[in-house]
Amino acid sequence: MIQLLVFLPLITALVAGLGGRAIGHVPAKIITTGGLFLSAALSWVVFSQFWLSGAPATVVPVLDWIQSGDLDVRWAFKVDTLTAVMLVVVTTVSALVHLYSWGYMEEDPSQSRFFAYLSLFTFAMLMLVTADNLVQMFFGWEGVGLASYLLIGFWYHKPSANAAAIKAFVVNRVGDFGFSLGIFGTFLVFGTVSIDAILAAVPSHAGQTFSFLGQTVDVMTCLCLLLFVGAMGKSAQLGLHTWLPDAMEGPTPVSALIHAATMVTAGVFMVCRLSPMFEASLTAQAVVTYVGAATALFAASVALVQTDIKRVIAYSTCSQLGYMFFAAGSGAYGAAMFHLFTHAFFKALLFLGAGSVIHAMHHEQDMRFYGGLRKHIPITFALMTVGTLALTGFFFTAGYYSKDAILEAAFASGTSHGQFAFVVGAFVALLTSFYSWRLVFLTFYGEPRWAASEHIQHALHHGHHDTEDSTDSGLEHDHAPVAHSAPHGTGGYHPHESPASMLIPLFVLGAGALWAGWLWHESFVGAEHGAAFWRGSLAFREELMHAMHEVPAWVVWTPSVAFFLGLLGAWFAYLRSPQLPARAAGAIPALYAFLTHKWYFDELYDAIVVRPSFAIGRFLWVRGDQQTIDRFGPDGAAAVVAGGARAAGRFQSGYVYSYALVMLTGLAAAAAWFSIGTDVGGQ
Amino acid sequence: MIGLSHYLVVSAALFVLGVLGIFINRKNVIIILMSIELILLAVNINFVAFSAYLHQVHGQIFAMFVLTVAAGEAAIGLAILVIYFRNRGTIAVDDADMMKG
Amino acid sequence: MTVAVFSFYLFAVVLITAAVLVITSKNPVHSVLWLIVCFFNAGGLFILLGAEFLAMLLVIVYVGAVAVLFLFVVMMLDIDFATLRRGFLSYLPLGLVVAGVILGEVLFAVGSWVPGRGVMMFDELVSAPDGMTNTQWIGSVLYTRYLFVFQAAGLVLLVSMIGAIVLTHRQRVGTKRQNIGQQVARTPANAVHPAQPGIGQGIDL
Amino acid sequence: MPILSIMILAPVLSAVLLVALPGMDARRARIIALVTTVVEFALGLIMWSGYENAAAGFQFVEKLPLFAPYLDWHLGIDGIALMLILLSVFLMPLCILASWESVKTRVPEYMAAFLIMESLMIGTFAARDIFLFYLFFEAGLIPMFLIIGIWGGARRIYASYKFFLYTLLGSVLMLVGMLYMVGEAGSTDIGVLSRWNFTPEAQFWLFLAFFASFAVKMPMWPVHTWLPDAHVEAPTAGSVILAGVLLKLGGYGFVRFSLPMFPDASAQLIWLVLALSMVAVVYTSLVALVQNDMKKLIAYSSVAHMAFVTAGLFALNTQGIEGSLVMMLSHGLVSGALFLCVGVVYDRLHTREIGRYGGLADTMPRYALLLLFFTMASVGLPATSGFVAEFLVLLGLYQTSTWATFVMTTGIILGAAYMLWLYRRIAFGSAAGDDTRAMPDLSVREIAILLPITAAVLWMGIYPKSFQAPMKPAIASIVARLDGREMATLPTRMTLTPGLPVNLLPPAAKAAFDMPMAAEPETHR
Amino acid sequence: MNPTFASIAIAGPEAVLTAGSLLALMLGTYGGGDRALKGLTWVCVLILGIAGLTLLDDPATRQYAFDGLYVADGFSAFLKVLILGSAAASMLLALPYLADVKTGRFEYPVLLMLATLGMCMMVSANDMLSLYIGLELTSLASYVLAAFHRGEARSSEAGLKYFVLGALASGILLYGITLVYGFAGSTGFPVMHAVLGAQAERSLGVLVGLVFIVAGLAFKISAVPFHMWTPDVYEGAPTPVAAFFSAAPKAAALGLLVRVLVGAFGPMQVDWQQIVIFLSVASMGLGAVGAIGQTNVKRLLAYSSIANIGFALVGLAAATPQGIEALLFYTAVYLAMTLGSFLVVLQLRRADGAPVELLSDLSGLSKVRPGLAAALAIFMFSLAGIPPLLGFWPKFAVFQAAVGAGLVPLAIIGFITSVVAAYYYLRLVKVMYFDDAGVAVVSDGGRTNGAMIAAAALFCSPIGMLAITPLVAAAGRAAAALYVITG
Repeated sequence: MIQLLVFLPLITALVAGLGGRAIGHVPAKIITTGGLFLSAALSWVVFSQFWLSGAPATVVPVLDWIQSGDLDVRWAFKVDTLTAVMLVVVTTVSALVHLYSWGYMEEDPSQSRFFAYLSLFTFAMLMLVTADNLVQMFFGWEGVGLASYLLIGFWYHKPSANAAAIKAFVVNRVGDFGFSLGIFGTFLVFGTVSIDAILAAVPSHAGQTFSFLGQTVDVMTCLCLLLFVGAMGKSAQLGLHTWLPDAMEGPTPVSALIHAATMVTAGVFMVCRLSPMFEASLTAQAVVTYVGAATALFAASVALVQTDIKRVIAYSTCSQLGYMFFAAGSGAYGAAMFHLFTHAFFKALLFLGAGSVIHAMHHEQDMRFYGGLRKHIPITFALMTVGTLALTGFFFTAGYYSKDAILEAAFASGTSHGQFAFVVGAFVALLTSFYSWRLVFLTFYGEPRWAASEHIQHALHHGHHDTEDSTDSGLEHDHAPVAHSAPHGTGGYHPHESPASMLIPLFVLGAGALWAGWLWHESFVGAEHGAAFWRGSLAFREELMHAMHEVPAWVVWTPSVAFFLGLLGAWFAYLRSPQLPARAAGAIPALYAFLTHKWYFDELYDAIVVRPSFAIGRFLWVRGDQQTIDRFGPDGAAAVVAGGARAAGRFQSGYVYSYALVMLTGLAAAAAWFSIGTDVGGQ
Repeated sequence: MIGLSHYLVVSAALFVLGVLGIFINRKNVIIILMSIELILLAVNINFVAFSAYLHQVHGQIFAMFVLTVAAGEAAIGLAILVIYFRNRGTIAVDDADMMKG
Repeated sequence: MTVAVFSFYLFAVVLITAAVLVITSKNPVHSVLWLIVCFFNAGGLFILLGAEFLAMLLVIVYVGAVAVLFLFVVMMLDIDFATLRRGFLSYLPLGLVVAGVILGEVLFAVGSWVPGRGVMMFDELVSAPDGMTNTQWIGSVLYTRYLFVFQAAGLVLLVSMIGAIVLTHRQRVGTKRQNIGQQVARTPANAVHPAQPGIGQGIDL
Repeated sequence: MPILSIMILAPVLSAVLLVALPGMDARRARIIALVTTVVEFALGLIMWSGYENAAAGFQFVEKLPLFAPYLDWHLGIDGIALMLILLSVFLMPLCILASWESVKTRVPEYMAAFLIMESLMIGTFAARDIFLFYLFFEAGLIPMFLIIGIWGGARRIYASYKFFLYTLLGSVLMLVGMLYMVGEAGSTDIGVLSRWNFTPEAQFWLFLAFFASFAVKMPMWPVHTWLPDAHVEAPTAGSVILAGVLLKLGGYGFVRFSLPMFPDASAQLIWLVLALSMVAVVYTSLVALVQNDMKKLIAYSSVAHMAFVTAGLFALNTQGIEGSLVMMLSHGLVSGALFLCVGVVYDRLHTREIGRYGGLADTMPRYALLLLFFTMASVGLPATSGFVAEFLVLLGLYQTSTWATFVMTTGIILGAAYMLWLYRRIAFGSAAGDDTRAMPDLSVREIAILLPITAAVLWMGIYPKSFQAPMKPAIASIVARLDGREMATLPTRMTLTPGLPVNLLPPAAKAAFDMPMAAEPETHR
Repeated sequence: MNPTFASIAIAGPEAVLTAGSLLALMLGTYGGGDRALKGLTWVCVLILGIAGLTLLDDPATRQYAFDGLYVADGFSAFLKVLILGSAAASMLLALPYLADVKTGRFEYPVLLMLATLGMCMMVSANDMLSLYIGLELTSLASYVLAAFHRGEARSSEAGLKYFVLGALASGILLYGITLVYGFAGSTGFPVMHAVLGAQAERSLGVLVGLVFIVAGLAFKISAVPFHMWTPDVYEGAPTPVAAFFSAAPKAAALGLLVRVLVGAFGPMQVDWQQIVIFLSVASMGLGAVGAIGQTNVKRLLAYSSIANIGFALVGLAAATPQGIEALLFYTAVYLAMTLGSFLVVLQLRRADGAPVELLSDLSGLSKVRPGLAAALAIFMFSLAGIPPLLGFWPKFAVFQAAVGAGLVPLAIIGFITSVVAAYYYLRLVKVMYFDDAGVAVVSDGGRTNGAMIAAAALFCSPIGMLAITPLVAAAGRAAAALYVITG
């Protein structure tokens, strides 16, 4: 069953990708979507086995892979509760996104390729979550990276999309750099890459030291941190986050699937999967917590000022991933997974909802050109609101349970980094609420401001809606703002609601956003049921879960207060006195610029990594290869020889007396050699 | 008392003069040919002197053959010189540089 | 004995002086003449060494043949002696250095002359064994022990003869010579050469 | 059946026929060459099927004292040689096919040169006599020189000379070393020499002599500059052979000679090799990043990949060596394929300048897909052969030096950067001109060239066991030979301290940890 | 038997050649003169063949003749085979050329044969006297041959230069001989060996004498710095003569040098090794470097011969039987390579009928005459010492000997210079194969030359490697013979 579940997407991807041209779009879409729904159904079966009937964890071997010396890596599927949770998340969201894309990608000329990529991604993600060993996990890890690269760059005519795709891949490679070193180190220490074997051996290696880059370091800390670098890359944590906002260049369903629900959570999954290792190193946990908290704060602060609807959600994702990490760092792996689980629903919902908005607004993504859309696309509006409620943690929505659990766990962990994370988390909750509602208000309330959008203008002038081709318009048309826009906003444009294929997934996800938390919170983070649910598939600290439920009341209420404050603030700033944000930005321009420039990370990286790389490369090529190595090496030798040839030619003057002179000089020199150099004695 | 070394010194001087004659001279090939004769003369003096002091005839025989060969050599050398002159109208050493490098 | 010493120095000094003049004379004719002086004095030295036969040979062969040959060539080649004078000494310094070094080495070598172990080296000159004259002594071995080289020397002379002829012998254009080979090889077929010259054209003979 | 001799001599005979038979035209020459190479491949497969994976030592051994007293006609293969021979005979028909239309002048000679090249490559790998090896090793220069010089690009003369003289200079030192070794050991048999214990000092010099040759052949930094020139100027198939097989001769040489014959020196000099490899990876990757010529970019990437090979070999452990060998096979396939891909577009547009392309994903979708695949294989995506290789190399290297691993691993980042940058500029965006837009997609012939490589790359990536299994006994014997040699003290040997946390160690021992390892004389064995 | 007759029997080749050359001279003079050149040449080749046949019953032991002036042993026999063979080839290859440039004079084969006789005497010399006479016989004939194209200024200039410098070299050689004679009391090699062997210390006089002798002989093999005549003479002399110069006299002079150094100066090995090493290094280096700028094929081949002599001397520098064996092997292969190269050059004419001399005349040859181009490419790669061409193996052999004798640095230098030398050999290949056809080249030359080219190319090609075993065995026997009394 698990084989079918995992390989079905691969098979459908190959069929659709290689044969898409031959069989046509619709069959390709049917095959891929059908395959995914089948996988999703199977996933739910697997999940229910673990959830309801407590099936044992199993490992299903498939094939030998790499064997060399002590190293023995096999293709194998590890199925336990953690995997089952991820299977459900991945296949469900993926299936829904496939369905959604029927509508969203309706008119794209290469949609079968798109579906193939989606399925390919799903396959890679499934390989990742079912990995029995670190190498196979790495395979999935890179596979999702590849799919992400392909999907971000799906519209490869757009230079920005290409750049974003490369950026995503390369930044992820930086993470993989750490991950690989982690794997190598793990193999060195444990002599195996099998996850089960590693986790079983963790206690015997705790506290050991080894030498790394000349430093003597604690084994577990070092390994965990190296692996965590990989997680940071994939999960866009602070420092390696820069690719995620740019990844929004991809089609929106991709953002929902990859850059919200599944791939970016792989880092969290990895930390949870290897949680016994992290448990063995306090330092590593602290680092995870701090990084997570910092990311949460950073992303939320940047999200405050973004104007692109997808970017707001992307930063939100980044921020929520920070939550998951600091939950894991605080020891509440269950809570991290729980948030991952619920987040998948509501963030996918938000993205797909945003997609629906964008679809309606003819691919305009800038919220400044939205406004008043709730009357035109009411279903989308409703579901977006549901998603926002869940994200911001309104009572009894999915986000309410998971975020509360995280904050309480952080508070309850009793460590200083946990406390810190709690404070940051609470503040971030406030920010989250603010920017999320800001998004809703800007989009769906107020007056329409569409006319200034050139996408809309384009649609109006060319008289066609809903073409994905219009993404090209940015290239083909002048970006200058349209001068003759109607003052009262609509410009005569009539957005309309998305087709059913797009709305159905929204409904399903909306249901998840509303009730997934309520339904499963006992299993994921309940002190009693939790251990039975996870059954050792992650480090489940029961005492922490108990402590979590006994935190002071103000701690419990903090997120809700933050929710309301944020909501209020957003209402005040964007509905009641809409001129306020501009004035605020004018009042503190430095902070505003700092935020709009995303803390200057891109500029910094560009200045210290990207441009120097090219400059050094050019320097090495010209100065190194051409002007040093070649000049003093082969070309230099050739020049020396040529000089010798000229000198020899000069001696060969053609004059017989000079020839005689050379001969006699040679004779004299040889005789002198013996006269002087030899100890000659008579008899 | 005249000893072996006296002859050897004379011969050495003659040899070096012959050598010198070859590259001191830039204008006339004939003098080069004569210098060669000087060298061979020096050789012969050596042979004869050694022969005498070793009380052997071998050196003298050798010197005799050197004389013979030198005569032949001179003939060939002059023949070459003649055709060279015919071709070029000069026997200056400086002009013999058609081939170099 | 003093006569011998005196003669040696006389011959030696004249020899060296003449050799210097051979290579420095501006006129090649003078050089040839100085060369003849050298040969005579070398012959004198040979006589002092008891090698009369060689001394005679030197005078007869060299003075009589070789030097005359030189002279002949010098006179025959119509050389413009005036142009030959230019740039005479420009090469001297380097040449002198090298020559000086060689001279030094050779003198150094002969200065400490000792024969090899087991080689009899006499301090004084002795005459040929068994009362033979120098010429007899040479004659006694030349056609026996040295037959091989003697014959080979003949070949050397043959080669130089052939060489000189090959190089310098010219068949002058316009002189009629008898070619026996051609005459013998002549056949009726190549004797008659029928030709049908066109109007106004000659025949090429 | 003397299958190795047949494999070596058959192409030569065929080549002689090509140039000697009267009335040979281009079409016939192509067909004869193709048939010959396909037959060679079939023979290679027969050999593979007949090869006993588990058996140690050499198989298919042939020995004839044809050239006494200097050398014997002594052939035989172990798993390593088998795999490299298979690589050669696999690539060869593809090269012939790749030149099918692009080479128009002097076709019989061209095909003959390639056939001779094939014979020499097989000979190099199959030689069991050290001088026979040298013979084949060096002889390869001649056909390659002619291939570059006659059928090459604009600067072909410079490139062919540089290639020839550079590699020749490298290998003459090795020859001196070989002469010495044979003088010492009194045998030209590689097997005997591999077991011979030279004195450490002799090993040191011999190692350097061999290193000079193999480093140039690899090529290692800083003697790599001939490679970009040679690649750029060579015709497509020439580049394929150069990158696919000829570069492997250096690595093969290290495995066959340096490691088993000079184990002590190898262990002592790993710092040298690792340092050069580290520099090479970073240096050439950065240089590759700024190239505007496709072939040059791939050539520089080859240098970086070869640095992985050397680093893996000199990890001196099973994983490292095995990884290096897989890397050699993998790189042979992948870079060969990349050069073939360049050749495909070069045939259409006659320029290698990257800026002249663009948007091929639109105009040549099948091409773009295959190019993407090979790009990813080059980058080392798991499930392609490149990953298995890189992973094993780095894993092995990690046990020897973390510093080296740390630096080398940055290669995977940079590699991704330059390869994707290349891919983006060629395949993405929009066409640079009308001529670019008008380029037709892959023909059946071109697909037939690239698909087998694709299959092989995937096979090697997913189930590398088929390729690794024959090599294992040979690698085991090399590792056994290296076992226990006194290794140079690297600043960062990876050593695991026993169970005690460092803060529980006695102060003295703790101090020892803080000291730079280089100061400790050879405590790490 | 009369000792003289016995001696003549031992000196079979010389006797045949003497009689033969006189016969040929007669035939030439009275039998049709220059028109009979072709027939006369074949007669001479036949005589050389007969001379070679007399070597067949050469007994394994060493034999002296003419009161110890002459020696016949395996060493001399080996070299005589090479000399006679290459002399015969040199005669034949000249035929089309001489006919073409209208200097087809019957003296050419006669002089060549006399020179060959001198060379045979050289390699059989057992005394400085016979050495000198043999050497001069060869030299005088060579001077004449160099100037043979007497109507051409370059030829006569070549003859003049060759003569002047050759005479100087002879003088130096003789002066050295006198010094050694005075020391050893004899010019016979065995006596010299014995006297020098009995010596505890080294006498400066003998050392200087040794230096002079080696210098004189080095001129004949054109080892640097006594090589200066070589490029000019090769360029100026008629091409077949240059071919001859590059072949047989080199073998003879090398053999002579070996014989003198090992046979006479064996006890002074330490000293002459140093000189030989110097000569070898200098020759290899200058031969390689000097050729680079050349545009004339003959000049280029002249430098090539200098370099090759340097490589051959590496074997002598090793001063072991193995080294001598390698030197002989080297010489044998070198003769084939150089004669082959000259043969190809001789085979070609420019469109205007002039002989090919410049490198640029060969441009694009591979398209016009693929067979000849391939042959020349084989010779070039072989001269460059690229395996598997046969030319690699003698290099290999000499360096093996050098390494065996502990001269590793010499081997390294040698190999590096061989790389430099490869540059200009490659240039010829480049001109023929990479460049576009320049001046049209036509082929002219008899079928004999074509057959010789084919044979030489086959010999130098990898197939020639099958000849390694017998050739090396013969060279080994020859080298061993040299060491019979001295060893």
